Amino acid sequence: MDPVVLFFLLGVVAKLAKSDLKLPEALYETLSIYLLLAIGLKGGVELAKHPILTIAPQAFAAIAMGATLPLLAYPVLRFVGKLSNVDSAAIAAHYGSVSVVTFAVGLAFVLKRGVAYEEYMPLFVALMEVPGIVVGIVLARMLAKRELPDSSDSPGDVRLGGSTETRMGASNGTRWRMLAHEIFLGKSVVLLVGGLLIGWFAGPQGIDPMRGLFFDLFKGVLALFLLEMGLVAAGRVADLKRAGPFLIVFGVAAPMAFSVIGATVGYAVGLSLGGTTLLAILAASASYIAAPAALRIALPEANPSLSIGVALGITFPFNLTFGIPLYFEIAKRLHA
Amino acid sequence: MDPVVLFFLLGVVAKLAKSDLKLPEALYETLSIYLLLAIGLKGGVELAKHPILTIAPQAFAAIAMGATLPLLAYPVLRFVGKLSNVDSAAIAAHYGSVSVVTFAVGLAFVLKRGVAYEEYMPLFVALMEVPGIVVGIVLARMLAKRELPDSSDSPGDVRLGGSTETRMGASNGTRWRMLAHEIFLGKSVVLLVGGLLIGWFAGPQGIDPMRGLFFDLFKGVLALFLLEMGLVAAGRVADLKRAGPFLIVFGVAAPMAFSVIGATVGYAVGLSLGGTTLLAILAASASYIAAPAALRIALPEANPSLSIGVALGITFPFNLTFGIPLYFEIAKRLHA
Amino acid sequence: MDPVVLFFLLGVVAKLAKSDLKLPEALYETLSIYLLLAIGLKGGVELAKHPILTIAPQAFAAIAMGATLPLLAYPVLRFVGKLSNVDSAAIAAHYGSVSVVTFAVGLAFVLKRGVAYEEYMPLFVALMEVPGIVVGIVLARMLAKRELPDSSDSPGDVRLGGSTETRMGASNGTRWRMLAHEIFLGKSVVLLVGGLLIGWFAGPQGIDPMRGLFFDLFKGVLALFLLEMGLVAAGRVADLKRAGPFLIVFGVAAPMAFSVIGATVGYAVGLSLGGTTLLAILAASASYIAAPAALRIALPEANPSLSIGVALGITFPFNLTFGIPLYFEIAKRLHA
Amino acid sequence: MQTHPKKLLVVIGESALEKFLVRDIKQFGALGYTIADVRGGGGSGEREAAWEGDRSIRMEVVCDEAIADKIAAHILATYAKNFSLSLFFNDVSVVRREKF
Amino acid sequence: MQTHPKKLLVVIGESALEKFLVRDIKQFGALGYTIADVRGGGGSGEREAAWEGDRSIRMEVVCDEAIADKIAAHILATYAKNFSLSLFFNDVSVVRREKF
Amino acid sequence: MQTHPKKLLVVIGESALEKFLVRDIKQFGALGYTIADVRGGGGSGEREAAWEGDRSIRMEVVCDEAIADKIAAHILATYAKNFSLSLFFNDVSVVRREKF
Ligand SMILES: Nc1ncnc2c1ncn2[C@@H]1O[C@H](COP(=O)(O)O)[C@@H](O)[C@H]1O
Ligand SMILES: Nc1ncnc2c1ncn2[C@@H]1O[C@H](COP(=O)(O)O)[C@@H](O)[C@H]1O
Ligand SMILES: Nc1ncnc2c1ncn2[C@@H]1O[C@H](COP(=O)(O)O)[C@@H](O)[C@H]1O
Ligand code: NA
Ligand code: NA
Ligand code: NA
Repeated sequence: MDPVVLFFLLGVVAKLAKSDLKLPEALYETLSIYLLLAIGLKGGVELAKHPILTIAPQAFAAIAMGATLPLLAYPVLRFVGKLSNVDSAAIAAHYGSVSVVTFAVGLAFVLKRGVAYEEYMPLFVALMEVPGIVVGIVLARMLAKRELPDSSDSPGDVRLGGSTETRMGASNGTRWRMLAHEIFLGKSVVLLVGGLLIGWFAGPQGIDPMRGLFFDLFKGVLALFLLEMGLVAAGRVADLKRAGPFLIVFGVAAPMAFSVIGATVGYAVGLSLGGTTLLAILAASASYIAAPAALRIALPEANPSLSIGVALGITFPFNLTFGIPLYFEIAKRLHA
Repeated sequence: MDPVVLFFLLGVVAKLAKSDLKLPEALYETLSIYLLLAIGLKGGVELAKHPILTIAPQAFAAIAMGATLPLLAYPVLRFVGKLSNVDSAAIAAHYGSVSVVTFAVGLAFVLKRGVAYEEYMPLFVALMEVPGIVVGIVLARMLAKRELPDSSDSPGDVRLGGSTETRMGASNGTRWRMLAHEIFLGKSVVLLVGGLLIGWFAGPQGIDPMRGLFFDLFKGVLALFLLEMGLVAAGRVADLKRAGPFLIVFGVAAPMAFSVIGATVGYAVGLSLGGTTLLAILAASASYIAAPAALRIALPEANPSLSIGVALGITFPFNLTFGIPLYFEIAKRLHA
Repeated sequence: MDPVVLFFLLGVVAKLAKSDLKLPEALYETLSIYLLLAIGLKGGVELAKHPILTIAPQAFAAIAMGATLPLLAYPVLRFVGKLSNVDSAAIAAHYGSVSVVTFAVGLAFVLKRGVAYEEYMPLFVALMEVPGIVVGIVLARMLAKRELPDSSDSPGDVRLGGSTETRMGASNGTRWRMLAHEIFLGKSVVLLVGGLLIGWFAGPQGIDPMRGLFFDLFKGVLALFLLEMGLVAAGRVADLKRAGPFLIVFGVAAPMAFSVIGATVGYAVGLSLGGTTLLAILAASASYIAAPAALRIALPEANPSLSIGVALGITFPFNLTFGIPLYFEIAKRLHA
Repeated sequence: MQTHPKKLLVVIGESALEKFLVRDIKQFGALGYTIADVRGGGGSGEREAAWEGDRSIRMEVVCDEAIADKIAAHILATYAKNFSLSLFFNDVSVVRREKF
Repeated sequence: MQTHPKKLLVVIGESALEKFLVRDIKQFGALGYTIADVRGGGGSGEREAAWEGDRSIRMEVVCDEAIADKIAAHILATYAKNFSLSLFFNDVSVVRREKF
Repeated sequence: MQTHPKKLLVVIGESALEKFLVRDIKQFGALGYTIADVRGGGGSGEREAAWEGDRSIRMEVVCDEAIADKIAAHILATYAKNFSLSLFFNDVSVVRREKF
């Protein structure tokens, strides 16, 4: 297990033992801004070295996969888990999107083992943040229609905010615009994409004088952030107890299943062993920055403690500890 | 263009696109504390290597220039721009003082090109922060007298807070003391001068164990701070639209004119090509930390959105993008 | 004097001159979290290299010393200083515990002189945080009994919160549990011990990728933190003026006396010159993070401005400037 | 001092609501607002401000009673079902009545 | 708008008290609370929030008058002697009375 | 519980005013104050606390009506023209009347 994971455990233990340890909010925000920017820069610098044409089909596959995963998760949540339509869609959206920090820990894992990987992989983080969220929302709205046949709207008309015109105080058109805004201009997408573009324009030499901050400190900052995530994740356990055993099982089974899909897609589009592992990790990870923020606005009827509870309380720690080495094994089998 | 400027652009674009991206206040403050201290330390370490007697005349010239620039700016603002007496004086004060971050970007520019410069230049940043502000305030007060001939005060008596004894709830003597306090004990002067003195006393070997923080991270921290400044500067554009075209032109013309003065003075007092460029940059830059804070107290009648709007919304981005390379060219001509 | 101390002086001067300089609260917290974790990690990494059996007797001696020092301090405070029972006990507890930052400055001192030391010394910081505090509290409670013979409690029954059942709104049993919680799960113990364990498990290679953050920046972060401590310490001077000359003398005499004890114990248990110096420093230092937090809950009747005033306003600066070199001399005599 | 009665409406809720609340109170004619970052607890559990989704804000609006009523009704109808949210009214008096 | 009178109890004090105050108000039956970090000054001097021991919080509890009274009495009896602490009451009105 | 009526004066304005306001309220005889960092908007535009000049504070003073009136009059006369500033009064009741 990578030592950064020990910081996560420290956070979990401290929280469960009801320690007063608390990281200041501003530090939490600073660390997450740093990680997003640094990952973006790292990918951007590498992007400069590769022809876009090689990357394009891989990128397309990653986007398509992000958009497909929620479609697989939804029926399980809805019909096996008996969750409501919106809750199923919201959780599906989290799993369609990705966790930047899980990716970062995966990167550390791959680097430590000296496994070669496509160094532009951070690009895929940026690309896979959004599609899953959008699909989850559309799913919720389309299927809500079917469940409310008495609604005056035409069935094909996907609407945000459900049947009330004034939901969130805005008409439907405005709602979609607000949502697009929330998703594409949210902190994480702006910083990831911004970092990518800056890294791309500036290139390795341009970024070099900044590596003291953005690259040399990366692992330490990741450790600190995981300490904080441990505190937060342990605080979500109570939510999960209330939610019952299904979600707990889902939180372990879904990433395992999705990692197989991710690894298969990665292998199919020609990624190296490291790249395949990382794509498996992305598929297996569940968003807890971009998705919660967007869904709170887009699907306010969804209970955030369910989606965050399972994504942060189960899947995140599972991926950190058992998942990542497992996905590496899966990738190895494929590449064997 | 230096890649740090790309961070500024990212901030501007994010703000104009109404992204939710926001750096926590505590981070903004931390970054500015860091930059001030680091620049001070850098200068102080170098100061230890040079005889004070060589530097003294150059330092005197820098102070004199800082005190003179507002006298040039004021009539333009007052009679061409038709701004009020206090607004003219307040804006003039901003341009008499200097921008630490513009200097830092200039330093990066000079370093990148491998141009030699007087490494004690940060001393001049500290020296030039204050004089322009003081002259601006005195100007406002002296000329306010002339415009209010019915005032009971003797004409030569420069008063703070105008004609009301209770302005800001203090007598005139107290006001001057408060103001001196605000200017000389403001955050930026204390950190710059404190850093200089510590660097000077400790010398290169003393500071060496701290270079991991104060020197190696410098460029990265500057990049992050510029991201924040981009967000802030873009937020000032609305103020400027209200202020009309004169200030926009002033925000570009003044730094260009002042850079010529700065470069000429630098050349005259025997600075190297890099030093001349940096003095031109200091002359061209407008303060947005020390000056706004001091003037809010000293000239509360001045509209801060005008002075900050032009300094941060026009001059700062202009200097970052076109100004610095231009001033380098000017310095090169002089040294040719 | 180590240059980091100059940052402390800058803070003191800035505060006494009533400068507006203020570090954001979140930065203060971040820096202290960093220092605690980094010191823990440093010690843990070294711990991995040494057999526990060598260290055990030394560790036991350090704990015993931490528990004994308050017993020496209390009678002086109570009978010479004429302070109340709780105030005497509270101050004694601060001096029984240790100051992490004083230790860090001592470490820098020892490293700078290239003096060998037991690199697992940070372990002793963690071990010595708690015993002094516990002894101080027990002292206050036991001796309070004697002074209140009319109390209905049996004399041997040490009670928290004095004679009122509802003090701090909890029964005595609950109070002890709350207190144990406050002491053992307070921020500083959790981070120090957590860092130690992580460093120990991960070992040097495991921590290596994080040294950019936790080790290379250490000295610079310490400098920044000392700047903040200077601001805080100077703000405590007013408290001390009110408290009178006894405490001021105590604040200098106690660390000198305790350093002799610390050095003697260190020498006796076979520590090297550096280790002896560091143990003397630990003995001489007074806690101002863990102790104040725990005592505010455990001995709310104690006046915190006395204990913090003397610990932070007198002993801390004394140790930083004159104490540490003096304790080094003492250690040298012993090892001569 | 000559003062004028106004209503103070205090809304405490998830910080995700901030921009919607600001937009809403302006739409209903309030002339200003003040927001502080807070933490707390209530019917929907503890909100400790430990991470993004766990933050709360406290918004204060001084305005005419009629406007305060409309704002409160709108907020309750629009957000109360799906968001952690509390609100209450208070009687205050102001000097410069035209400002509020 | 149909509203119901409630009491708002505001407690300002050392942040070391936070967890005790939260525990207490729940024990006395209050259903929620809101806390902000503040600085200030009063009978026990200036508290500038410069470091741990110097921080203050402002806690707000909306509840029935009887509960507010009991909480206030308890807080004054338990903490006021040894801690920097102020409290005051305010009359507020709420819409959803069952929430408070 | 035996309580005593007092006035609560709330002043919201630019944080550059903080030290002046603290000095003023003491001069007029108030015995304490509490300050929180806030953001907001009003007649002089949005103040988002994004940088130094853009920060606002909310100051709360509990005191006798006469003192509150004097403070308010002074603040309005001294700062209101040139600074972003709002203030309002509220009726509160306190237990320990001598503290305020
Ligand atoms: N009785 C109350 N007094 C003060 N604040 C409250 C109260 N109830 C709820 N709140 C605040 O309003 C937020 C949302 O309330 P709720 O939806 O009831 O959880 C809580 O997180 C508290 O900050
Ligand atoms: N008159 C007052 N008005 C507003 N806040 C006060 C007042 N008195 C005290 N406070 C606040 O309550 C805290 C503790 O009060 P004290 O114990 O009197 O020092 C202070 O630090 C202030 O934040
Ligand atoms: N009606 C209002 N309700 C609550 N706060 C207000 C109101 N008007 C102004 N404020 C606050 O007072 C500050 C200064 O007001 P102004 O000078 O009107 O811009 C604003 O930035 C707000 O924080
Ligand atoms: Na995923
Ligand atoms: Na200038
Ligand atoms: Na000690």
